[in-house]
Amino acid sequence: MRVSIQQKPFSLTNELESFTAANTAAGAVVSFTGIVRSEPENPLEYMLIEHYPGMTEKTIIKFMEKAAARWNLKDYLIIHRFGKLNPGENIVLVVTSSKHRRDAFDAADYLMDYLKSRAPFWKKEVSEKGVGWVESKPSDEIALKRWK
Amino acid sequence: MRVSIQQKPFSLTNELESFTAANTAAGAVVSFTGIVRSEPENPLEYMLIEHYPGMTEKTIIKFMEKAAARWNLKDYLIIHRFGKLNPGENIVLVVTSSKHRRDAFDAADYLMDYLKSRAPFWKKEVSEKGVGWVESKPSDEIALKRWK
Amino acid sequence: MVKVLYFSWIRERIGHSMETIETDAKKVNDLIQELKTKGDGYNFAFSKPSVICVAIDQELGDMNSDISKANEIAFFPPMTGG
Amino acid sequence: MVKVLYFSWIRERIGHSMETIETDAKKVNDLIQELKTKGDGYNFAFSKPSVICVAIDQELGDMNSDISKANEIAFFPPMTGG
Repeated sequence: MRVSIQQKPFSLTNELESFTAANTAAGAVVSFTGIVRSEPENPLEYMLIEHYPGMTEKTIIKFMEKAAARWNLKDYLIIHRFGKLNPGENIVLVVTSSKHRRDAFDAADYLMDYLKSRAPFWKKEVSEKGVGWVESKPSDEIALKRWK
Repeated sequence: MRVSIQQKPFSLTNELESFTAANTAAGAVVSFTGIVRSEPENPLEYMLIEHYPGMTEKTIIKFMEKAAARWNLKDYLIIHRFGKLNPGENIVLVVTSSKHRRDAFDAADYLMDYLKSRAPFWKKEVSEKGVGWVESKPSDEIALKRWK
Repeated sequence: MVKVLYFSWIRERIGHSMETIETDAKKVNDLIQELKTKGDGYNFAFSKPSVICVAIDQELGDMNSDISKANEIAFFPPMTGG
Repeated sequence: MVKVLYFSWIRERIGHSMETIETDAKKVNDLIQELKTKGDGYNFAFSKPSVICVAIDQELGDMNSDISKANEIAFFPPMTGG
């Protein structure tokens, strides 16, 4: 049950290795990894992620507590990076484990929806065409409604 | 885009490592791992998984094609084991990658629902209390209805 | 001549996993009735038709599926993969 | 005395990320009106209230939230994490 808001890169496989080593009794493990994308039509140089220290951790712990109250989870892990990230680097990792696959899937899905639009992170993209803040998408607000 | 029906154990982290190395352009990677559980109230000695060689591969490839037609996927991987498995060993791995998280989540979820009740595998549990075939659950049939 | 396969507890009740039989059955259900005359194990295996699944040439079918051109028919309980 | 934080393009338009101000504003909206008098950067930053989010002591609030007991108020555009 770990939350890490960090600047330094993380390895999906190392994180999953320690997670699964600590979760031998779970029947189902779901992981979501978000990666910095670069579109061929507008190659990204890098991404800058700003966040609100203090509120970020608080908010994420609140989502986790809600997830733990709603689903039967054995364990969960959230890592979210900030700072400068290059294309191909991992931004976010959510891992959930449960006795049953439905709980593990839904909790990971829920946590990602909340991280997307309710955790205080802001992404800025730097590409050849210019510099711009990523705009929030209406589809992300619609996604949140599924959990009401 | 790989399907492997195999007797030998696999490492979640090794599989994910090669998968993500080949998928640097995807924004979202979802993995599901199913693990042999042992309940404290009835400790499992081992599990035996029987399958229908030929039909298994054919069926899984059909699900994958359906998933690829329905969602915008960059890549996917399915590993399912058969034979004798000890508690804590991995049974199944589904990994999907996409530009967007919704597609990756839904495709992995869909593939797992189909593997559970439409791929020709049968599980037998051997515990101190006896030997028994795992029964299919009505909840798994209900889960399938979500994808109609 | 058709190849008939059995899996899981159907295989265990019948006592073997595969056989080749001569049949004029047109539908899955006809074949099951024929098989049931072959002995107690078969009778026991097919005693609850509602829990019997069938694949014809490796495609899922049902009790009314046509088997007159089938090469391979498999009987098994509901699948429990994943 | 209240600490006011700015993030993302709101921070960029205002030109700094934090300041401590003296205010009698009771509601978030009153504070925004006050801030808008502080210069062009502020005016530009708060020109579209519909895209401004606010947190009072690190909890999400809205334009009508009470800030009379707040220690820390943060303004930012919709979040884009994950």
